[in-house]
Order: sequence, then structure tokens, then C-alpha cells
Amino acid sequence: MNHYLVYGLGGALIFSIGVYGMLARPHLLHKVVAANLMGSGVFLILIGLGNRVQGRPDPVPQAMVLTGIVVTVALTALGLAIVKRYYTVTGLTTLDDDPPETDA
Amino acid sequence: MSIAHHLPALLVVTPLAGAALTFVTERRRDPVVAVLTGLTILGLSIGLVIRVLAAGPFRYEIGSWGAPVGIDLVADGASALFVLLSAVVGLAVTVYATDYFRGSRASVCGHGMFWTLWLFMWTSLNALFLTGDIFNVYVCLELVGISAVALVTLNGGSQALRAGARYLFSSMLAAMTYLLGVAIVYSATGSLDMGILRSTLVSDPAAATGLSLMVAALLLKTALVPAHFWLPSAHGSAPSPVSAALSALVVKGSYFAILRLMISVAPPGFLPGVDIVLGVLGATAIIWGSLQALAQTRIKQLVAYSTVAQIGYLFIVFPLARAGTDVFLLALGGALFHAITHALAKSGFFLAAGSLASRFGYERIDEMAGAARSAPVLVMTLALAGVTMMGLPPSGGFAAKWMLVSAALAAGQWWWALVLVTGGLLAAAYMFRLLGVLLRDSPAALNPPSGAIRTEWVPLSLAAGAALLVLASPLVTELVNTSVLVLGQGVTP
Amino acid sequence: MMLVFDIILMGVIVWIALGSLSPRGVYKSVVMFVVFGLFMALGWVRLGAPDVALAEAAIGAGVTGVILLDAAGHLRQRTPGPILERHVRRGVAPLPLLASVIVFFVLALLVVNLPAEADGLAPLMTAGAEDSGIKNVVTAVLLDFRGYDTLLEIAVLMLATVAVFSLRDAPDILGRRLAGFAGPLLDSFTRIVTPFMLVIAGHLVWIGSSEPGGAFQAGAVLGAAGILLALSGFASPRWAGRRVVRLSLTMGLLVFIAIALYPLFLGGTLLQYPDETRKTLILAMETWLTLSIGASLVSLFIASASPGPDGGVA
Amino acid sequence: MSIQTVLDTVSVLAFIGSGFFFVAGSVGLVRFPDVFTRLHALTKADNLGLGLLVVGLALRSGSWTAAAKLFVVWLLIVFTGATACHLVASAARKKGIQPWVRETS
Repeated sequence: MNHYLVYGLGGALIFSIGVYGMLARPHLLHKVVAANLMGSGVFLILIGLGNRVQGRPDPVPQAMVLTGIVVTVALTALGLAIVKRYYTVTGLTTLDDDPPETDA
Repeated sequence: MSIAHHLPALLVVTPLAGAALTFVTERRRDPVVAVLTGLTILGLSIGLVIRVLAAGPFRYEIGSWGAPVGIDLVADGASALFVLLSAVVGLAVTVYATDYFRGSRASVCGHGMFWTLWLFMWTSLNALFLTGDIFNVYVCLELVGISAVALVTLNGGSQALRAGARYLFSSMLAAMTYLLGVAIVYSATGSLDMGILRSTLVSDPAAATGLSLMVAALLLKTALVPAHFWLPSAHGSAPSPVSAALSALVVKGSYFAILRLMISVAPPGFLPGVDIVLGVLGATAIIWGSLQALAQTRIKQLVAYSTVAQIGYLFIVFPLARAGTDVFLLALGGALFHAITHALAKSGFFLAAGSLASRFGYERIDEMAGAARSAPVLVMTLALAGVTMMGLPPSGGFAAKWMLVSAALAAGQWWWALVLVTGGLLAAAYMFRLLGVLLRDSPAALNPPSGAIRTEWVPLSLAAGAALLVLASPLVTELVNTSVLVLGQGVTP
Repeated sequence: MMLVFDIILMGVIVWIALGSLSPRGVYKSVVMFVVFGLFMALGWVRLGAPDVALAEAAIGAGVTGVILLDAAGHLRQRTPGPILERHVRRGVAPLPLLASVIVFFVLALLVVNLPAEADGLAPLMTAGAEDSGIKNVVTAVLLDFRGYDTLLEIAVLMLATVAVFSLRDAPDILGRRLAGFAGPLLDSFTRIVTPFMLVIAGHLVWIGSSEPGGAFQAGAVLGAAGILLALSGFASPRWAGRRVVRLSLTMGLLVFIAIALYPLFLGGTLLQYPDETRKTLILAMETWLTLSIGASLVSLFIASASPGPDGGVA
Repeated sequence: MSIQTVLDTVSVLAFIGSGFFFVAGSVGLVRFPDVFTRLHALTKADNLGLGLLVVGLALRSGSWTAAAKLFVVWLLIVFTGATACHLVASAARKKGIQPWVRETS
């Protein structure tokens, strides 16, 4: 059981924690954090499994993860902007209850 | 290397450059830049269709590194067809938007950004239709997702923001699951290019699970029934040119990615049972979506649920792939033909419904009685588009459904044909209900047409195009025969 | 021995991930998430991915942490209606728990019995990187072999910035001066550290082709410097004006498109840098990319930064 | 007792020292009553712990450039820590948090 399995399984665990957070937590900020956790989980699996050959890490998963990190920060920035705007307009921090009808 | 060879690259870079330019230039000149970019893309896409028909499908090696090391763009019949479709519908939406965002709406702070967001969406659609690399599909899906969410939340109202938030979280979930699938497939097979995957994939449970994860994520993006919860509110509360583009093009983008994965990448029998599941979900989408559309009281919600139903038709093609190549090609022709007619008819329908709603000032159907007398062109457009979506004989919609039904019967799976016919009847039900209200001869209080005449003839030309598309069916069948095959040995049973 | 360290590190990372979803408070979970990002950077170093460690620390923990903290601050600050945090459910929701346990078992099963010695595209890439003269293989893959991915990725970053612009309250928040935490200590700190950060950003771009570094990491450091200036009230974006800010945001993409199309006139395909000018072209592109990435990250912060009660950044 | 073993023993001692100060800082964070004393514990103990860590690493790195880089890193962190501590303390004061005072029994 060399170290790539530790990170691969850790990534799988973090991805499923992210799935739990996305489904179970109603607060929108928790959902954004959960999405980032899912992303980090996938990245861990990607680079973890890219290290199966000792001493020669595979550069392609690293390039994919670099692209993934930038895309995830873009998604998070948009998500937070929408959450804050929704809070300013309706005062709600979750999607469960219906907002008052205010079409700006 | 002739200019024609660079068409796929130019088709992605042109809208990208247009988007960057509209962000830098004066806001006044943005519509002009957008329309010019649209015209260039239309020309390039017509060139691509001619090139594919003449010289057959081809691969474009970016940086000429070749498949395993670099990324390849793939231009075959199906992708050329969808690129041309997005060019036609895109140009129509752009022309309509030049008026929609001109009047009082231009003051709303977000609307200045419409043109840049719209051209970014156009880039992502062309890139998604042309890419041959599964990780590149992920980046394109992100581009589509972010531009679509930004366009839905453009008016900033509480409904639009709520729909945008739900749309964003479902596309985040889909994107992460898709990337997980790519991670598993790459770790199992060691390659990212679709052509190489097709030739190296043999019955490998890990890669099969990865591929199923990717298809499942794309189902969420295509809003196939169990995963359609985000679509009605998103398409309903977006500005009408945006909802036209969403229903006509964005949903087809992720469907095309599923087509690539299921047909061009997975060899027959590699994903046991998945095609049946897709067929069953498609059938439930047709029935359930049409029933929901029947129950809607607002015109945009009705059209959005009709999209949920019409998407179902596209998934009937997967179980028919078991019945051999020629039956499958007939079914695929029917599905692509349906995708095109639905795109044209639905975008025309949404734009006309948007103009009508802005003329009335509200969207409740039963308060729009007697609209025909004072807005004849708009109601005629709605009727023409409705006829096509119902699939009544002379229209393109009929030809598509006819091809699908005959393929289903030829494959001996008659139950799909039954579902298709009931779907057509249900579509007729909710269309006639809407048209009945609009054609009632009670006086309707309409404010005078504020927009330019293009808010009327653009939707009309789209709906007319959808109806007359039956004339173009030989072109479609020809393109379909040159599609998907370039990636693998064809679909033998 | 190092295996024990890996297991402990992964245990800590998973523990912090659980902590970052604790239902108690949003602030607590945001802070835990930033700590999670930093430990992930440590994980990337252990996995032999220094480029990713740099990016994770700067972008994953840094910028994401800043905008999350800003959002958490905004959501607590003004509660217009009487709606408070009544949605905080204690305990564990059964259905999502079942879903995540199933997902974990499927993934664990997959990860464990994937072939042990597969090295994917590594040999091809390292061979290719030698003759292309870029010693850092990851930068070679990112900007040369799979440069098309990076082109679309820069489009994603710029698109997100435009999207956040289209959502903000004030029509032109960039024009408003951000009153930071006026204070002598922060001003002198900024005055000393900012040039230091600019030098580091330039250094990261320059060594990007041979050592861990490159446009994204340098852009993140540049973005951090910009956020620091914005927070300390130095960078009053009014001097930037609308056009300069937009130009700096798009120059990276425009230069990338120009360099991508340039080979088409020499008979090559998209992004096929001619061999003799490959390094200079990539370096020129990386510098403009760094400027645009830095500008995008700063704009994402400023545009989404909610104006505090005194007009300053909350 | 070659120079190498001296360096190694000194660096190991430095590591032990830094470990001790880090632990002291964390205990301070947990045990101290209010935000000001906790800030005090954190910035003082952790900076010293990090300093010893840098000394240990510099001795083991064996090259002056690496030692210089480590020293600059330590300088930056000390500088950042001090500023951050000042900002948190002034924010706390603005919020009106009174420093903890021992009741004279």
C-alpha cells in the first residue's frame, strides 16, 4: 500500500464528503464550500493516480488539475456573487423557501 | 494547407475574439460587433458543411502534435450540422437582441454585459460541437454553464436569481461528476482522445464506470426528466432571447456530448443496459413533460416544459443502436432532424412569446385572450412553430418523427413508436389550448408595438424555417451518414 | 516512514474537510476551508506536484478564501427581513449520507483495483518536452501540447469576471474608491510588501519554463498584491478608469488569440509555435496572461466586494 | 565530532525548541481568556517557533542561498503576523471588546 493509494482513497473520501455537503446543507455558502471540496477530491484522485510509478509523476493530471483549480475559482466567484445578490434582494440564504415576488 | 482546413479552429476563435472585443469597445458599438461576428460564423459554418460533404469528415490537430499528446478537433457530419444550426439560431437571436436590449432595458446595469456573455456562450457551443478530447469537453461545459447562468440572472429579479442559483449548483454538481469520470477513464486507459479511446477500449469495468459517470453528469446538464428540476424556472425567468438560446442550443450542446460518448467512444455493448435506461428516461420525459406543459398557466413556463418533453425524443435513438447500422443511421437522422427543427421552432416560439408578453405586460395565458387581432404576426408565428412541434404532416417536425417511428418499427421495438405518437398527441393538446385562447375574438388590451419590426419577422422566419425544413431532409441524411464514423469503425451490432 | 506521515496528513485533511461543513456557523466553515486549502497545498508537495501546490495555496486557499470570507461577512452584516439562521439542522440527514457512502464505496473500489504501474501519457510528454526546449514538463503540457485547454480556461476566467460585473449592485463599482482599514501600520506594510510581491510574480513567470511556476501562479501572486492594495485603500480604481481595467482584463486573451492565429499565416495549424521562436512566444504570452489573470482575480474581489456601511470594503 | 555532526545536533535541538514553542502557542490560543491575550500568544510563540525551525532547516540545507531564502521567508511571515495581529486587535477594539482584567479578590 504505497502512498498513491493513501491520496487516492483520501480523494474519494473528500469527494463523497462534498457530495454529502451539497445535498444535506441548505445554506448556500455551505453548498459552495461543498462544491470546492468535491473539486479537491477529484483533483486528489487525479494526481494520486498519476503517481503510481514511483519517482515519475505524470504531468498530464497536474496540467488538468491546474486548469481545474482556475475553473473552480471562476465558478466559486460567480456562485458567491449570485448568493450575495440573492441575499441583498430577498434576505434569504437558502433556496428552500420561496422569495417574495420582487422582479427588479 | 488550404484555408478550408482551418475552419474548425476559426469557428472557435472568431466568437472568442468577438467576445473579447465587445468587452473592450464602447457599449454603443457592441451590437454591431456581435452581428458582424455572427455573420462571419454563419459563413464559416456553411463552409464547414460544404467541406465535410465534399471531402468527408476530418480531424484538425491543434499545434500539429497529433492525438495522444495534443488535442484534436473533429469535424464530421453531425458536428457540422450542429455548428450550422447554432450559427443560424445564434444570428437570429443576435438580431432580435439588438432591439430587445435597446429601449428601456438598456439602463439595467447588467444588460450592458449581454453581448460579451452571449458571444462567450457561442464560443463554448462551437468548441463543444467540434472537440475530440474528453477533458476539453469539461472546459467547454464550464464555459457553457457559466455563460448560461450569467445570462439567466441578467435581470437581477428575485425569481431570476433563484433560478440562476439552482442552475449554477446543478451545473457545479454535474461538472465535478463529469471531471471525476474523466479522472477514472484517464487513470484506467491512459488516453484522453475520443478516437484513441474508441480503438483501445475493451471490456474494462473501471473505464465503463467512468464513462457512465460522465454520461450521468451530462444527463443533468441536458435536463433529462429526473434531472430537469432546474430548467423550467431558468428558461422561464430569463430574458426571452436568452431563453430562446438556452432551449434551442445549450441543451443540445450537452446532448451532443452524450452522443459522442455513447456512439463514437463506447464500442457496442461496452455500457450494458445504459442505452435502455436512456430510452426509458426519454420516454418518461416525453409523456411527463407534455403533461406538465398542459398544466402550466404562464406562457414561458409552458414553453419551458415543452422543451423538457421534446428533449425526450432525442434519447429514443440510443436503444435503437442495438438494431444494426442502417436502422441506427435512420434513427440518428430522425433524432438530429428533430433536434434541428425543435431548435428553430422553439427559438421562434420563445422570441414570439417574449414579444407578446412584453406587449401584454404579463405572461398569464388566459389573460392573453384575443391577441390574434392586435398582434397577428406574433400569433401566426406561435401557430407555425406549434404545428412543427406537434409534428403535423407538411412540417419538418413531421419528417423527424416519421424517421424515428419508422426506425423504431424497423428495429422491432414498436413501444418507442407508441410513445412518440402519444407525445405528438399531447403536444397537440397543449399547443391547441394555447392557440385557442390567443385566437378567441374578445378585445385584448395591448400596448402598441414598441420594438422595431424585427421583433416580429425574426421569430416568424425561424418558425417558417422549421416548417419548411422538410425540403432539406436529403442534406441532413447525407450529413448523418458521414458522421460518427470518423471516430471508429462504425456501429456494427 | 513517510507512509505514516502521508496517512496522518490525509487524516488531518479529511478531518478538516468534515469540519468545514459543520452546521454550526458559516464563518467557522469558511475559516476551516481556508485551512483545508493550505493542507491540500502540503499534500500536493508530497505528491510531487509543486506547480499545483503553488496554485492551490495562492488560488485555492488564498483568493477563494478571501471571496468566501467577504461573502460570509456580507451575509451576516445586513439581515433585512427577520429571517435568521433557522435552517441550521442538527444531526445527520439520512438520504444524503446514504448517497455519499455509496459514492465512496464505488470510488474506493475503483481506485484500489486500477492497474498499479500505469503511467499514462508521462513518457510521451517528457520526451516531447525535451525537444521543445521547455524543461518544466507541466508548463510544456499546459501552454504547448494542450495549449487549447488553456486558451478556453483563460476565456472561463474572463467570462466569470464579466459575469460577476453583470451582477453587482452599483453600476460601476470599479469607479468607487474603496476606503480600506486606514491605518499607518497597514499602509507601511503594503508599501514594503507590494514591490516584493511584484518581483516574485515576475520571477515566477521567468522561471516558469524550467522550474515550478508559470502564468497562473504568477497571476495569483499579482492578484494577491492587487487585493492587498484594494484592502488598504491604496488602489483607488478611479485612476484606472473603465477602459484601462477592461483592457488589462482582456489583453491576456487577445494576445493569446493573436499568438495562436499567427502560425496559420506560416502554413502551420492553430497554436503551432514555430520552433526557433517558441520560447520567446510562450514567454511573451505568459507575461500578458499573468497581467490578465492578476487583473481578473482583483476584479473578482473588488466587483463582488460588498460596499460596507461606510462605503469601504466590509 | 566532525562539523557535520555538530550541525546536525544543533539543528535537531532547534527543531525540538520550535516544536515546544508551537505547542506553547496553541495551548495559549486555547487557554487564554480573551482575544488580545490569544493574539499575544499566537504571534509571539509561533514566530519564535518558526524562527527556530528556519535555523534548523538552514543548518541542514548546507547551501547559503537556501539559508538566505529561508531567512527571508521567516522575515516576511513575522512581518505579516505582526500586521495581521494589529489589524485584528484594532478591529476588536473598534467593536468595543474590553481586555480581560483579573478580578482582585
